[in-house]
Amino acid sequence: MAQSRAHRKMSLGPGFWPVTIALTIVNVAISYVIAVFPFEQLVPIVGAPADQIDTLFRFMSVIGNAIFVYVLGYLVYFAIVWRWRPSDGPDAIGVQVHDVPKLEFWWTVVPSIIVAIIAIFSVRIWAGMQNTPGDVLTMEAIGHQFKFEFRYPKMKNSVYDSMHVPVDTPVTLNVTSADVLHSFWSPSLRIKADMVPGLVQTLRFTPEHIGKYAIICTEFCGTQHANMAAALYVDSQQAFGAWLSAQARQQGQASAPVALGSGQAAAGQALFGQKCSTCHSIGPFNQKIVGPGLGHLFNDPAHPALVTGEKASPAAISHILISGYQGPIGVMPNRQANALSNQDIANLVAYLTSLSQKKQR
Amino acid sequence: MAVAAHAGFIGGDTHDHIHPEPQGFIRKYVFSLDAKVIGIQYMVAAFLFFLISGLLAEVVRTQLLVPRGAILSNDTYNGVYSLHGSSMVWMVIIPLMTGAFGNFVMPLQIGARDVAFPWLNLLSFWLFPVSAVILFSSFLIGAPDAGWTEYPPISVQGPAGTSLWCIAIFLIGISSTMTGLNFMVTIVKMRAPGMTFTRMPLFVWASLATALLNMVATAALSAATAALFMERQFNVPFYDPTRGGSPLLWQHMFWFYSHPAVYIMILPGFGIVSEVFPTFARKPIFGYKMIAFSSIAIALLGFMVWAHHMFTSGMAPWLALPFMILTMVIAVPTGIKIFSWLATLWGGKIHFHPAMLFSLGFIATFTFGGITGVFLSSVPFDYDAHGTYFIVAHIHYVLFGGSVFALYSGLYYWWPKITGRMMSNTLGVWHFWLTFLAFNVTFLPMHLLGLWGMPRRVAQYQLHPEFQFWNDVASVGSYVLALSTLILIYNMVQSLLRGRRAPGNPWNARTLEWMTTSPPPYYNFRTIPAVLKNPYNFGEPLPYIGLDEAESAGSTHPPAGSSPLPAHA
Amino acid sequence: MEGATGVTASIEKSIAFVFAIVVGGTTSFQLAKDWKSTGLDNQVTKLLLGLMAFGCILVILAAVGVLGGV
Amino acid sequence: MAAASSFNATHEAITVRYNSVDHAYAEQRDIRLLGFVLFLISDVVIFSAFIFAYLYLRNSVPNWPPITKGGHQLPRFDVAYAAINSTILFGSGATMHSAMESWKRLDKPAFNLWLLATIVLGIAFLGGQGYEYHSAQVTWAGSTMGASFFTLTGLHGFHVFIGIIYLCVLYLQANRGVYTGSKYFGLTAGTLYWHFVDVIWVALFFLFYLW
Repeated sequence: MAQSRAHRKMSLGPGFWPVTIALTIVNVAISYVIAVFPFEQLVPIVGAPADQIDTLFRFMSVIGNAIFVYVLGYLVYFAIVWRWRPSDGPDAIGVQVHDVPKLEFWWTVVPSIIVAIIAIFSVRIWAGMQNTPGDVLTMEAIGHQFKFEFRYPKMKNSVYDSMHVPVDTPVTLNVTSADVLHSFWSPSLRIKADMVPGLVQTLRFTPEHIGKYAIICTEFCGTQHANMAAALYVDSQQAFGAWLSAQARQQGQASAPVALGSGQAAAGQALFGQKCSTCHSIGPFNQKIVGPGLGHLFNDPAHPALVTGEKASPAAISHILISGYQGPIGVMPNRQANALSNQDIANLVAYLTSLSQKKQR
Repeated sequence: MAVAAHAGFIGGDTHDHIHPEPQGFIRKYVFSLDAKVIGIQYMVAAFLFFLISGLLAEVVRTQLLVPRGAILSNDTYNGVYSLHGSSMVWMVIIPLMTGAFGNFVMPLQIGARDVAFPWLNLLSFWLFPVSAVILFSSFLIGAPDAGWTEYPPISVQGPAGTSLWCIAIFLIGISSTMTGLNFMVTIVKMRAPGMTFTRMPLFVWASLATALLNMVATAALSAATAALFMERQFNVPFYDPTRGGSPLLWQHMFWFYSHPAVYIMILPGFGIVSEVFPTFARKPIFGYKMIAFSSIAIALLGFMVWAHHMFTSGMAPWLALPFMILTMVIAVPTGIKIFSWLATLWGGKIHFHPAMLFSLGFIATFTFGGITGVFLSSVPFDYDAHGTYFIVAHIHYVLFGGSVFALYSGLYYWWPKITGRMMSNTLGVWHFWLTFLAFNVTFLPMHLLGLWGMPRRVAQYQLHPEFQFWNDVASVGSYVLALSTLILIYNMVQSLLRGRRAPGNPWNARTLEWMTTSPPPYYNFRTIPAVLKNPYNFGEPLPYIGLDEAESAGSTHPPAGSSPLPAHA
Repeated sequence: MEGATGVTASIEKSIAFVFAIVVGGTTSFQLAKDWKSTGLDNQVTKLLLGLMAFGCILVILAAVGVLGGV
Repeated sequence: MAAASSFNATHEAITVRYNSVDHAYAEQRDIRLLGFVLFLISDVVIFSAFIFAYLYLRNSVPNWPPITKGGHQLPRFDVAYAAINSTILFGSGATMHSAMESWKRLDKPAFNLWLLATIVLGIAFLGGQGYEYHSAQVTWAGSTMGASFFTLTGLHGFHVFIGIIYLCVLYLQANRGVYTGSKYFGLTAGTLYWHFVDVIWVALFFLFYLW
């Protein structure tokens, strides 16, 4: 008792109030910087609810920064001011204070209020995200190893690797997965949902700014997880309409038979470099990257038949390119996934055939 | 003194030790029953694994030097970071926190001769290197690649080593459960006479809270890994959605353990800091009861927040809210601790020993990590940051900036007690500053990278070459971090070889472990002392009676004009 | 396994009913006798005996068809 | 002086604590008992985790028993048979309790009889389980129902098996005079363990057969 009374009479220590004022000034300055920091220029935003999440982030950053600056500031200041000096003698002890109940009360209550405010703010934004009105465009995103598939209503076939949405239109995106866990994230949307096989999750957003944005898989999904990405295009209403009809035209064309004779080996080689070489080498069958090497399709003793068991022939190769492959060796996406037109397929077949012939000579 | 005459009666003598002192090398140092030896065994083994997993971390940082990935194939890289995470959590931090310091310090601090079940303790320890060897040997048959969380279904299809991962984690889980049980009984039943709960040192309080978590939560991990193993090896459907299972089931079971596990990894660290601060500030710990109470509060709340790791996973959306609010509530007891430590500094006579420096650094980095933790608990923000490098940054701020800094602090603090030798303070100070700076250089940029769009667990970022600069900064920081560890190793080696002999109580500390020789004798205390008061009242006589005079020589307080604290660096 | 039907099931249920009455009665009697005992082991034993008596009630309910009927 | 009076109080408490002749055994017994109860609690958590898995899997499909890919619904487990088997296990709990009471009354022959009865009933239960496994129409790897059923009842059966071995050891030890007077912690632990195994079955019986 006597001790604590004595302590009450003591000052808070040299420089306590100036330091407090200085820390407060630093805090205000940093808060201002946080408030005006153009974060949306580093990672551009698509539209709601990204703007609200940025506001929440700014708000929490201001509070978190204030707490951190005070804690760190007093830590350094106390450590300097109350350091032991040789003149104190080896047995010097500090002020023997055990408790200041009032202080402890306040530093329990004030943080409780602060987290309550953050919680209320978060819940409000969360509730707003649940109630976005209007399902003007409802579409699906499906995760595959290692591609994003997008399905639009009224469109027969899926689109791979790029997602187009019209500006100023509320989008309801149902996400799921065809194989393992993936996650649909666009840093510019500020929201994500795991793509879980057998489960559909819904993301709602309203794009407001025309442009191209990134879509990234953030849940580990296998060897090529790092390269699983897609592009999100926010188009003007007209451009979106044009894109839709172009898709419909392309899909109509895709159902026509492939004219194998029209293939150009040189064009096929360029295409192979873009689309195939991440998984296939042009070495012998056993020179695998993900799938087998394709350089000796017709004459490799390790490769008497295609992985499908058929004898290698231009028609059989084009069949694999069209339908994809799923079996003990692995998975190869189909033509939609690889965005291959009829001409592309013909070119690739011509190129692969020419490789084997070169080796034979 | 009359008190001394009672001593033999009060505590009994060395003959009432639980088991007789073993003879022979094997029984003394290999299959020892002595908690102190087991603690040192934990320390040596876990430090070795720390170096191995640290090396794996350097491999990760080297790979990410260039966008296409510098040295490894994607598959190898996935194995490397998975083993880095798994072994840092289960083979390094948890064994060091509970196994090493818990075993060495806790029985001494409560004035016991050993833990309650020495044989169980022996078994707990030997399961640990066995499981570590199993874990690391998974590299030979294809290391697990789905990270330390091993989410199915990818882990069900994963490389053969994933099954070894299941076995290793199952075994270390059993070991943790047994340690928790052992410590719980030890602390509840074996305190020295007079040591009421409110007279226990704060490290003991932290160990008690940790023991509760270890005992209850770890059992859930054992069940989850057993089920994953059965699914992989015997095709039993638990997690595979095509056969009626649920991937989310694993996430619930895994996080029901692994969230409390973060508190298993940090609560003993809180205890260490709470011991170091009073000793080197020469002040009682501020708000003893609140710190002790908040440890228990954190442990209990820790059971109720696991699903905050699953906001984006596909739970019923409204479920996120209670988990968010409970998670934020944990910030309050944690804040109480931080403010209490700050208040302990106020009015002190602070000695900048390396142990103190690491505790001060702990406050700085852990507060930062705690604040980003509150950010992440906010559901809308988590929708953005989940699964990115922001998470990587956060977890390293709390597990490296928190747990490992606390472990370093404890190492410098108890090293003389454990080895009987003093370490070089100068090297310790260098070690601290290099570690502290390099740590921040390594992990601070990761917050930015995460929000910018870099997901975690990527072997390449060739789609975003603009991430390269900050990745390179982080990698350079990590190399300096590795170098700083070499200073620590050199310091330990030179201390063991030619360090000054440590007195029983080199820091004039007041908890019981300093009231015996350094290193302590086999039986800890010749006579078990009786405890009269809370240990942290500097300026008062020591609150122990019945201590053996020879053992505690030089530690009665204050020894006028003798053994000053070590000079400043 | 598919439940036995008809007469077999009735006989099985009658046996279970009688057994459960006997065991449940014994357990309840033992519980009543130990009711005032103290100490950690006895407290735990009482809790477990109580739950076992509850198990017998479940069996009785199953035998008379209140629970477990399809 | 405050310190002196507090010392006297402490001193008295210590005197009481060490007054009993058998205090060392009593203390060891308390320590082991607490440890054993905590072990049972952590065992409860393991069962709870698997039960949680069962409830979760059950809750994630519209029908239970689940419908297989072929479109036919799996059969329910046989309640009547399991009810008899349950009473056998519960009965073994009652005999175990009687054995312990006989021991406390120093009635060695009754103790032996009750303990043997417990062992026989335990074996009978395991046999019944074995028959049920043998004639089961679901398989461990075939469905989530089979997975949770065989995992949980298998884990429980393993506990019963360990319990039977433990009881046999206790029988031998008790008749070799390992336990005397008030020093019979092994028997206390065995009883607690056996009751615990019975009570776990209450939960499993309800979850798999009655619900």
